Amino acid sequence: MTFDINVIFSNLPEILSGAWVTIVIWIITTPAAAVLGFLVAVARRFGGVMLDKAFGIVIAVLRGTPFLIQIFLVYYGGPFVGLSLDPIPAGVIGLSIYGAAYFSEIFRSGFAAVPKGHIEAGICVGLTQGQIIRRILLPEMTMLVLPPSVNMTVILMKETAVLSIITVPELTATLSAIGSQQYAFVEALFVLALFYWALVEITGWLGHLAETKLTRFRFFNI
Amino acid sequence: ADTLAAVKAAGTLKVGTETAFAPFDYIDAGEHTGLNVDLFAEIGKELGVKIEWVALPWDGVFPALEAGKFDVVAGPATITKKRLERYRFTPPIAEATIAILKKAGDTTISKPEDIAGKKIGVGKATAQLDQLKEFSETLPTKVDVREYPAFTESYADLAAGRIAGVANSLPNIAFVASQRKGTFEVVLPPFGKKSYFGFIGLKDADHAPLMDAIDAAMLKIKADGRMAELQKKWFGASFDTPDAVKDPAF
Amino acid sequence: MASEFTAAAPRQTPPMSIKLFELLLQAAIYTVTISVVSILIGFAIAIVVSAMLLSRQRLLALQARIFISFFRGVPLLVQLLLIYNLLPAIGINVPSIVAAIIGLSLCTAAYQAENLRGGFSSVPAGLVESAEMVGMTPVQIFRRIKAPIALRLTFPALVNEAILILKASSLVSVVGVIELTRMAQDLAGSTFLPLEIFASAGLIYLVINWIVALAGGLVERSLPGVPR
Amino acid sequence: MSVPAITVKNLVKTFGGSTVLHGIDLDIVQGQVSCVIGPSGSGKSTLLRCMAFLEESTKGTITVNGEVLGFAENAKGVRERVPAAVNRQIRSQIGMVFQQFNLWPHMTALGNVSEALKTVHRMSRRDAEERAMAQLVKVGLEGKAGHYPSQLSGGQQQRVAIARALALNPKIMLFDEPTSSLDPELTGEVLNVMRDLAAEGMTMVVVSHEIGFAATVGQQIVFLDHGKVLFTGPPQDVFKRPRNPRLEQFLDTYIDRGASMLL
Amino acid sequence: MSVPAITVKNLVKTFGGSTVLHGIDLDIVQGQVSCVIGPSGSGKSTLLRCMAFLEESTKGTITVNGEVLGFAENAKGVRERVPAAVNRQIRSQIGMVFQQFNLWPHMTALGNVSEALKTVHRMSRRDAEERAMAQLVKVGLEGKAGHYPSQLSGGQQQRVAIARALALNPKIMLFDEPTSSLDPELTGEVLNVMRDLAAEGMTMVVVSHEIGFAATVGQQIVFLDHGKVLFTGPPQDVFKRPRNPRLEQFLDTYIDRGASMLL
Ligand SMILES: Nc1ncnc2c1ncn2[C@@H]1O[C@H](COP(=O)(O)OP(=O)(O)OP(=O)(O)O)[C@@H](O)[C@H]1O
Ligand SMILES: Nc1ncnc2c1ncn2[C@@H]1O[C@H](COP(=O)(O)OP(=O)(O)OP(=O)(O)O)[C@@H](O)[C@H]1O
Ligand SMILES: [Mg+2]
Ligand SMILES: [Mg+2]
Repeated sequence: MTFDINVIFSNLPEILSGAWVTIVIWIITTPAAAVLGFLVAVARRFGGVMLDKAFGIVIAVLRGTPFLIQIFLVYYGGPFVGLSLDPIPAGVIGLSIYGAAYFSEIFRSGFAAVPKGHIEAGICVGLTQGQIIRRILLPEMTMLVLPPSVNMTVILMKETAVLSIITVPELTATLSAIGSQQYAFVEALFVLALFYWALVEITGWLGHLAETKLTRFRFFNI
Repeated sequence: ADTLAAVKAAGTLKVGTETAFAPFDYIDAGEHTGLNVDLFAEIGKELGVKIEWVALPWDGVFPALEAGKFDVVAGPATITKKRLERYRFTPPIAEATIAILKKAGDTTISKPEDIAGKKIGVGKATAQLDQLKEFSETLPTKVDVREYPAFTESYADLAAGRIAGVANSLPNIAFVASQRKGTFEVVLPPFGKKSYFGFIGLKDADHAPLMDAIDAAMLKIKADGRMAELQKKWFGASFDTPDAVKDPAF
Repeated sequence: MASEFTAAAPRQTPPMSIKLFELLLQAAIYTVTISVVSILIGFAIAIVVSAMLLSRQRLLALQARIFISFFRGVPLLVQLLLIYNLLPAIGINVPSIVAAIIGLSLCTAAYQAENLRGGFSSVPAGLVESAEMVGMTPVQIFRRIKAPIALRLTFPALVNEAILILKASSLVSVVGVIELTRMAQDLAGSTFLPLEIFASAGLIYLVINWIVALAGGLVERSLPGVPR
Repeated sequence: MSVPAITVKNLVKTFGGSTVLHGIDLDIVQGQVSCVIGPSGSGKSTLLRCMAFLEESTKGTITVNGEVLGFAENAKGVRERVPAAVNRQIRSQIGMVFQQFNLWPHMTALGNVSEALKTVHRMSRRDAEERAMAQLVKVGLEGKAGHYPSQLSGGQQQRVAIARALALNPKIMLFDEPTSSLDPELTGEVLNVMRDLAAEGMTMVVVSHEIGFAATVGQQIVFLDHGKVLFTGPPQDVFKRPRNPRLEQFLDTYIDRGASMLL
Repeated sequence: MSVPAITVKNLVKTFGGSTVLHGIDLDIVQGQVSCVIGPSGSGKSTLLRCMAFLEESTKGTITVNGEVLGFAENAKGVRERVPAAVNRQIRSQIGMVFQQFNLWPHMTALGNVSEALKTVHRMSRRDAEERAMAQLVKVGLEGKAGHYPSQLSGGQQQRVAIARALALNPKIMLFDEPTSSLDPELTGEVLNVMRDLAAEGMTMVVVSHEIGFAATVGQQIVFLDHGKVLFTGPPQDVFKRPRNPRLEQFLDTYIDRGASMLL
């Protein structure tokens, strides 16, 4: 098998700039998606039946179709209806909304897991809805919600690769360009795997750290 | 081991390809078709073997070639200097010289030089990109080059009006224009240095006899006029191609 | 020569829409089959892996961590290429569709195992103690007490992952399976109608996933309530 | 009997078909301790939870200090939801101790008690914790302030729950079996605390199985059976002249046991 | 006094630095009812949980019917973990009712009671449910068999927990405040059930705050305070001639309250 490590070194500047774009988009997108998803989950839980149903449909559409197709339609179809966005803003906004749909479901499961009595206790001492969410629901559901959230963070990182289709010069695009220019496909995939693996490991490690920090208490009963 | 012997023994030549490269290789109404299919059918006859197609996305083609999932890659790809360093190319099967695709009825572009200062789309990391850039240098105002992950997206953006044209090899865009008559038009003539499409194989000793045999078969097909016939069928015209490209322009 | 090109290639206009949509639907059968099988196998693996993760035996937990590190960390595309291209090198020849299922199952198992771990850790200790006291074996406790509760707690996240895998199955074209996305790309590459074709493919994905989400919702509501 | 702090009118509560409260009418007098007794499953907790609007009633109204809580009902029986802000305002006068305590597992004992002082009453962290600590001292838990609920014994959890409710100085307190997990000593202490509160004019509703406790501390006894009020009156009436046969039967076992103590 | 069913020897339990049980020595006699009383936080639940090896002791041994449970300890104090299978076998003779009930929320009352019969005792579904139903009838819950724990009142939950433990016919029962949420009537009934069990020779350890209850049903009273056993003996000795000043003080409030009942 042809494996020429020099291909990587001779293209290092491009690879690094691609990696940088990937990381920046990912780091903006994930928190945005999480916050947006959280707000949607709150709206669905506390905002009445109509809001719940409406968001249910939006989420079904966002989750139901591949991000590739969504971003393709928005970016290339957008101009036909007068919506012309630049690649990176389009990518960041699109990916945040897409991720929010998944995050909202994760938070929904978290809300449902907190014993009703704990919320009632909050109501009885006069906490407002916002305070109950912030001070009781969020911390209590941490253990349940963190692992899937880390999963989602990882998935969003990998979804950034899709943005190459709207000409965002992120890492996957850069590497596949190097691959097809010099036909160094194997080397390109190797770097790609290594890079994503490293980022995922760091994410997973941060997730564990957060877990041990945030879930020191024990559930003593339901 | 000698791959040619293995292929002959098995009676099948496995060919890897991507089926999204019309008119060379594509799915028409569910049928795998294109120049590649016809040409390899002839090559198979010459070698006395059957052809077995393995369709993969382009990302997967070369890892699979290296892993021995098939013997040769149909593609085709533009023969370039860098690619020759890693892989071996067959004799050219068509010209890959570049031309412009524009929106139908766009009167601002009537010859290649008119793209000066305009936004022109091209596939990222393609041989066509290099050609377009070189051509752009010769113009009074440079071309605003937009790179796309694949040509499909650039056509979509041309239709969406984000760009004024797409630069790609003439056989490809001629086919695009013929398929979407009211939408696209080809700007003639082609420009830039001549380049050629070829099929791809491995360089190692094991594959040398096989590649030599394929080369010989293709030259025979070319010599007796079958190649020109196929080119006419698929491109509407035949090309004058060299027997081998040892020193490409790019 | 040049002028001939505009009139060139008089390919018959394909019997468009209907035929194309049919092709997409046929490809969608692969998408559904491969995904559903992978999700089921992956889920079974995930339960074992998540149990290992929470095991008090360090070695088991470590093995599970490595499993997750690899199958969650390395892009699915690369995993598939490895399975498809490297397994034959060590003498195991797998057909495309099997390679696709192996790849997807292992990948989803890694994600699902993490989801389930969160669920298992959220099962109140007292419920396990009361199960121990009635004499259940660890396996019985796992099957009858921990798993149903964890499943109920993590269900929405599990459905999320199932839907993600359905979509990630588009990557299996890299091992030679022509599923929905690949078919859409092929058709877009020959008809040059990418917007229309991708929109149709999107619609098919939407319908499939809608069914998954609806089924998920039904199951979720039918699970006996855990939270008080 | 003076102004009622809570008026329950024709309260009906059904859970998916089965009726748990069958039209309860009840006045909780301002500044008095009312004890609700009755067999298990008779609807005591449900009644208390309706009084705090934790449970939506099916019919009837609850009035707290003259204001309608939860659902208003006109003469024709048409119900209308009271605005959430009003409910919150009314509820801020009510404190509640739950049968299952419902402590927040992610906060220490001190955190549980000081939480509302900080977030609702906007006290500084320092002040809130000082006041919370004072409450914990009152229930004998100064040594356990830093423990999480999972690290506390049953009785300690119950006392944290009591401290949490009392720290807010509510005008009305609803206790659901506040001494179920307490030993006799502590029960006595809690009883003293409640006596003091009563003397200060706090209105209290106490669900209790301990009839002795009810008799000592209560000024009004409410006997609930199968979702109906079978008796209301001062404790003397309950114990001296039980007239309701069901109540008599209910108390019999108790008197048996009380006697057995002296064996 | 005959064979001890459970022998506790020099049991020490610390939770991260603070010692909760300071070297407990105790014999639970076969076929007797032993009542553990003591103030909140004195270590009663912890002692019970150690007896069932739900809590790993820090030092000392627990012997059940002659077999060592949890950790064996040699003369030099070196401890060794007993194989899990052995522990499980020993534990299968012990039933436990938890202070917090610990009912499984995803199973109905009937499911909770029949679960172990099906999975552990390998009874057919039909037989298991029949037997479970019989137990539910005994605790007066035939009408609630299909309810989930979240749909049960506190006392109903507690009764399900009792039924769940008794359905398995254990040789030894550990009760942690089995009547805390029960009204006097039910307390009387549970007491009767326990009397019957005692008559059939079941060994029982009961943690209870209800001294009257302890006195009536118990043949041995264990008074725990601050993690130490301050008194063991028959109930007569406790109530007739209290000699330990701490015990006397502990009981005082109770007697006060008992008296107040008669007001
Ligand atoms: N969510 C529910 N669904 C169905 N039935 C319920 C629900 N909650 C309570 N019940 C029923 O309502 C009745 C009254 O319950 P409640 O908790 O008010 O009783 P209680 O008087 O407090 O009893 P205890 O003294 O045992 O706590 C019980 O029979 C219970 O089974
Ligand atoms: N996990 C833990 N970490 C630290 N301290 C603990 C833990 N569990 C229990 N304790 C402490 O051990 C002591 C004894 O607790 P235990 O539950 O045995 O008391 P108890 O006698 O059952 O009291 P109650 O009658 O209130 O139930 C308590 O002071 C409690 O705070
Ligand atoms: Mg109750
Ligand atoms: Mg206890």
